[in-house]
Amino acid sequence: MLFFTEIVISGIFSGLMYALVALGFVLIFKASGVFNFAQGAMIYCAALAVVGLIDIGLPMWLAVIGSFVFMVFIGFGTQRFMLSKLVNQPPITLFMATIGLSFFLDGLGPILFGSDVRPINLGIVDEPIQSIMDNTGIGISKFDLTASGIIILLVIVLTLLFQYTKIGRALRAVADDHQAALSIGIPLKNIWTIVWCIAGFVALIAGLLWGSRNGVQFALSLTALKALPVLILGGFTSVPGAIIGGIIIGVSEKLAEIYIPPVLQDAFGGNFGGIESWFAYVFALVFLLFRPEGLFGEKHIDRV
Amino acid sequence: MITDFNTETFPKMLLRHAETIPSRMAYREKYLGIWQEITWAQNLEQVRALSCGLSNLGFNRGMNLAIIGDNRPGLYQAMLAAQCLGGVPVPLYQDSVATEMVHVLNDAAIGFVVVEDQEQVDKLLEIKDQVPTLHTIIYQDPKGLTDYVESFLHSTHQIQTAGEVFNREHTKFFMHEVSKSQPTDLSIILYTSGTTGKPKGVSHSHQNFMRAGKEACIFDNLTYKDNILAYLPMAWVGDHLFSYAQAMAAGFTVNCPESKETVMSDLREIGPTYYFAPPRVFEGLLTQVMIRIEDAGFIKRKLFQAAMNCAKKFGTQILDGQPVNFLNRLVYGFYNLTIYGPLRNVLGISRLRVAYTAGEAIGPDLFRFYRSIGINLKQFYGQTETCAYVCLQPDGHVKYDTVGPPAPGMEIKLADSGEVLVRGISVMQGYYNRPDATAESMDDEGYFHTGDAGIIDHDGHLRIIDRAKDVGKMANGKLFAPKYIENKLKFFPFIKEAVAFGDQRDTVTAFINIDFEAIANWAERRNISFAGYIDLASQADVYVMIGQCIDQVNEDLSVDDMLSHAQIDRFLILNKELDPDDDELTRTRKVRRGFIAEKYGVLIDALYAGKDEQFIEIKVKFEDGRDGQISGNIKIKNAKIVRGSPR
Amino acid sequence: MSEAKTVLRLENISLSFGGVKALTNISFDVKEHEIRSIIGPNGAGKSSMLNVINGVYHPQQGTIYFRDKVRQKMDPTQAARQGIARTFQNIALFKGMTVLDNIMTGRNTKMHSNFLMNALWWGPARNEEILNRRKVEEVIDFLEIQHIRKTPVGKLSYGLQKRVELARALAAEPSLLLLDEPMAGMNVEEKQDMCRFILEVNQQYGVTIVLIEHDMGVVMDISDRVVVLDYGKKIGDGLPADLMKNPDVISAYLGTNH
Amino acid sequence: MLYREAGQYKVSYQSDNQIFPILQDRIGILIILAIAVFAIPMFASEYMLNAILVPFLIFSLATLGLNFLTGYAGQLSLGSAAFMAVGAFAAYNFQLRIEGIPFLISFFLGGVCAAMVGIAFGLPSLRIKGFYLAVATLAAQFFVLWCLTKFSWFSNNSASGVISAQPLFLFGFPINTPTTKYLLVLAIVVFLFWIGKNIVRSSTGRSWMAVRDMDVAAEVIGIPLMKTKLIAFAISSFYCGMAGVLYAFCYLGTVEPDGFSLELSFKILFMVIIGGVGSILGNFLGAAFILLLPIVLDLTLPVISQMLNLPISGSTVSHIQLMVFGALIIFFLIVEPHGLARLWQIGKEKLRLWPFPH
Repeated sequence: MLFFTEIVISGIFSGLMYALVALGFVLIFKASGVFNFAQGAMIYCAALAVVGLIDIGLPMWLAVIGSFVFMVFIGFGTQRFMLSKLVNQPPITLFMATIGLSFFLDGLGPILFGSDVRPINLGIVDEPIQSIMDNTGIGISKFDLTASGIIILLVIVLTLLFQYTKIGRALRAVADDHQAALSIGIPLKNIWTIVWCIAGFVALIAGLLWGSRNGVQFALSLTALKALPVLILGGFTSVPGAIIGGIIIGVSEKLAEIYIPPVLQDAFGGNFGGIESWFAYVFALVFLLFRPEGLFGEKHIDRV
Repeated sequence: MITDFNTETFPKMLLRHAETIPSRMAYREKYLGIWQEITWAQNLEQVRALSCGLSNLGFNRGMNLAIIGDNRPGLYQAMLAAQCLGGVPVPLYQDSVATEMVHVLNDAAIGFVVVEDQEQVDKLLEIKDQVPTLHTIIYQDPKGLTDYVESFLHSTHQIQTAGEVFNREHTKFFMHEVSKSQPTDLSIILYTSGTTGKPKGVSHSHQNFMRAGKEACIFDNLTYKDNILAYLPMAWVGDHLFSYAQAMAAGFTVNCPESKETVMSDLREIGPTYYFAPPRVFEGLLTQVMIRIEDAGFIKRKLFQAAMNCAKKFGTQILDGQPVNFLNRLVYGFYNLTIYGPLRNVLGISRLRVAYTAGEAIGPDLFRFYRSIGINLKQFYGQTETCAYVCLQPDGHVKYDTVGPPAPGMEIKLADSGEVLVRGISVMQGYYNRPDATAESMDDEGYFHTGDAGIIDHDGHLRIIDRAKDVGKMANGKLFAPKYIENKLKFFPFIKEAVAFGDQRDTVTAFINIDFEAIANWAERRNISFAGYIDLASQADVYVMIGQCIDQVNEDLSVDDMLSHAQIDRFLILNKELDPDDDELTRTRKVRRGFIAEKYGVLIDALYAGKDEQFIEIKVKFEDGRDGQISGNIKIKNAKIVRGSPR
Repeated sequence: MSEAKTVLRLENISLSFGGVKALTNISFDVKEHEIRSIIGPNGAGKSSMLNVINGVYHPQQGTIYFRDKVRQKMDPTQAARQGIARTFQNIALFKGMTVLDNIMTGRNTKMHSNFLMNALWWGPARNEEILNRRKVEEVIDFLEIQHIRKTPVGKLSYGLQKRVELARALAAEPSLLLLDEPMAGMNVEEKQDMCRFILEVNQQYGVTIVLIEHDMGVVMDISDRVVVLDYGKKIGDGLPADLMKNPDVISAYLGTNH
Repeated sequence: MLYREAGQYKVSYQSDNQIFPILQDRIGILIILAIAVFAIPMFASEYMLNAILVPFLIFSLATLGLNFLTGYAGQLSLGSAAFMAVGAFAAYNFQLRIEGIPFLISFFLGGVCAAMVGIAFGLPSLRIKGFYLAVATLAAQFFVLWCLTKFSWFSNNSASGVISAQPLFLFGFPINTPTTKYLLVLAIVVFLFWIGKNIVRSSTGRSWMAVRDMDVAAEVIGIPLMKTKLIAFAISSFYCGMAGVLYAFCYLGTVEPDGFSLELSFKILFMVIIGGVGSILGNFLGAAFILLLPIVLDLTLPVISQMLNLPISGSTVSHIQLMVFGALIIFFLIVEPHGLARLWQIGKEKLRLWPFPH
């Protein structure tokens, strides 16, 4: 039982990490309807930028700022050279374009900041918190806790930003209806650029956390794909959806990893580890069969 | 060789082809997206069925069968069927409105009509009670006719099925009828649009057209292997000679386009080896070419121009087999590979062996263009009364300003008035029901008076200058040939029609009709903005440009000792296109000078009164048949008279 | 008309999208061989009506009798197989294909060779292809669009596209044809042609037609009976002439800009 | 300019429907085939055959597979490589476990297995569209590879699922030299392309395009969406499967599941995009382009770096490749969404209308 709880908790934590990545997708999708496949690559780049800048002797805080600037550049570049040239294209085309973008970034990052694996040290140790350990016997990593703290904080900040700032309102207007937004004089292009920058920022945070957890390496770019099933559960447009979807995926994945292999082993013999590599996707796939519109998305009727 | 044609008639020709070249194609029609083919053998069967069916309905020897519709194998077969029964087909212009048909139908006492489709049927129903003799209408295409209840309506299909039955019961009947046909029997009545008065029926015997056809085929050695595209009105003598008489004579394949819109692409698909088109078609084609090339890239344009210059220099010589040095031949060969060849191909005329043009005179530049890119384009001369067979330009001896020497079996001479007189195998039997008119135009030596004024040059080529009756005298008694001037004007791509006046006057003046497409394009390239035809026609720049054309014509005239005195003094540009629907042109687009002179009297007066502007109101008929009015001020300008030194 | 038998009968049909009522218990019938028009101001639910008839939308209430059989919940494909074809208000051609291919798709319900035969271009498959091509060519000939046969539909004028769409519908040899504003945005000439075609389809081939059209002149000319909708409710039904007198109709429809 | 079409009229629907209606095209294709069958085996070097031509043909096939699904039926998939893997491993097992089965048959069965897996993962496409579907296909990508790695039965208990293809004999004649392998691949690929062309020009292909262009309209005119999409998935996966089989048996010889990574799937997707969505010819162009680009880069980059005398490591080269790929995709999507095939088509039109521009 205790073991189970521990798994669940760790599941929640990793789920929050996924959610963080998913958040980046959601922001961009909400505002511009672009499904940004490159989010993972952006995380990778952001993290690389940080370590790269540290390597050349900058202090952490400066490196982070530098990295953010870099992400802003990418945001502008994407808007200026890619999206602005693809307006009124079918979404699938934009999607494929972002695949191209992710390749571009996966190449660009290492060239600028070196490709060898390096850790990020946030100065938070990854060890269980004694007090809890003593009382309940459940090991909760300080790192995980702080990380989740940061994530939740970020979510709250973003929500507030969306709710109460001028930009936020503009963003929501755009998300609801592009034409309408245009008609009331909201400059879409700028909005989109801003969104990309915010997404870049989220990516940066994610990069820092993931990076300091398992070191900055190309794998980041792929692991980030896990955010996709999360999105399918949570729906592409809802921030809370992203969080909840993330947690569901995280937990179920961990549980599957623990409880399925033994079963298979008994059945076929041999080692059946590494279920995480696919579980999330298959889970999402099955889920889709029953609820195509996701947990929170609403059904839409196509008019004829 | 020629002699044994005397025994020939079209029905017998049909039998011969069905026997000698049964599996060659007689007809090819684009229908339902593919070219449906009819072999000579099938042709015989279908014609037999049709004629049996017709005689079933009571059509027999001596009757006339009206035929109305676009060029369709079925309609050509109807002609044959009628002839097999000893009847006479009478093709009508399919685009003429119902009321125009009444006269012809009555004049030829038509009882049976074969039409293409609903459109024609509706016309006939509209006028049926004005044509008492009319009692049977047979249609090819049942589309839209299924709920027509009239008892006198039959589909070709019904007729043919009935005919097959009849044929099975009376196996001898058909052959017997055919064997009765004599070369001297009437084979066709073609109604001349006639520049004045009601159309007259020109009746020809089998041997008239048969011989004309044969001789023409031999002249250009056409065989059953050749292909022609039949797209001009069946009622027009040209089509009857080319697509019927010659096709029957040589047994070559007649290809019928899918619809009006597709003629050009169908032309390209078929790639005929033998082709006829009136000058305006060639003109339109050339204009298109030039416009399309305008949009081409710089290099391509330059290449094209270079190619055209080369063609101008050597093209015609090479075509006429005159000596051209090797290097130039090489250059020409190169362009032939890169420009002429592709161009001919894209236009669909790459497989042409012979192409003819006639009707109105063709511009030398236009004529040269086609010959210089390797198309053996030639002119002939003839009219309905002569099966369109009087003069032919022989290969290698093509002069631009003549229509060539008399064709085999024909002789010509000039009357003192300069009128061209014709005698020979193709001269008609007479005007149908019009002995008076016949007497007028045929003298007792058997010469037909063409009504054209011409000159025969030193090596026997005929050169037409005008309609004889239009050749007038100017106040100073000198010769005035309006048509000649008008043609010179029309040779400019910008001028579509022109009417010259000067008879009994001391100066020559002209109406000009601009070619909207060409000038619109010209204007756009100089970004001159305009609102439409009327506006464009009144533009100052357009006047200037047309003025230059006219000066050019005067230039040419000035060197011609016969005509140098008849230069254009003043001109104006009409604000409306001359139009057959307004009776200003004939259906074959000949100018009705008298009618125009009347209708636009005020303008003529203004021209000679020396005014430089004149208001006028004109009645017009719109495409949808409604009447309307155009009114406006028309500017009048002076032209340069060249006091050139007559050679 | 009266003795002609009923092809389609709708009884108190109601349709709503997430609370928004598009149609409120509408009933009317369509008889064999007639031209039945549905008119009404924009947003009156005309198109929804058609969508209900050919199964794109499923009404929450009401029953549909097609050829005297109560129709269960069905999808458009089944409707097509039962001989219901239609055109759309804003053209729904397949932009990536030529005119010919577009019309060929209309024959789909008539083509039965499976993809394996197609793959090998086997006898039956090829013959079927040719057979149906011929049918399609007849439609092309009927609608006089030979000259654009091989043109990609994207390149065509609006009027021609409408005509091609009609062609695609006709290719299916339907017994019931639903036309959603077939003349919208056409010039006089094109309209005349379209009218001619519709009438011929109706008279020559005895196809029953349900027509939505804004041009009152056309509607009054060619339709046998007319239904008038307004805000998803039926406010009139009968012969064109009678409707002209109906006050509701006049106020709701004829009174307004049309 | 080379085209001379006047006089090429069609008297039957067959001749109007044929794959190459224009005479000059028919001649051209015959010449190309002649070169491929006779000239190349005679003159091409071993490297040329092994490292360029064979993979080129194989990838063209895989690309065609994905093109059916994405280009013709409009369903995006990121799992092509997985289906290749299924094909390869299935064929391997048929060879392994069925005594004396002709390899062509096990090849075919390999494709069939891929098709069945394809259908399974295609099912969601009935309810979801666009990138939802793309994500769903990722499931196939990861799940299939995992199964192949973990269930050692598939790889006959070899470590980490590596399999080495059995030697091939055609009527007792061994297919082991580069030339024979090339000819085998060529034969299969040409045949399958012929089949493919037939499918897309038949009612099946038209239904696909109809669904792609406007699924609602397609449904209304009686095209069953489910059937159409599933057939698309089946055929698409079959082609990818066949490509996988050849990849294993005629190209690498030894393969492991991880060889069919997401990378590979993307590579194929890129071939489709750059070659031309919804085109048959495009698959060859795309495959050639994507295969040759790295080779060109490998050759040119060092030279360039020398000239600019800034040294670049091997890893940098590969990273530059990534960037170039990415940039190219974006470039094509912006400038010519229909890829090289469209460029070729435009050029051809110009030739047909020469000397006119349009």
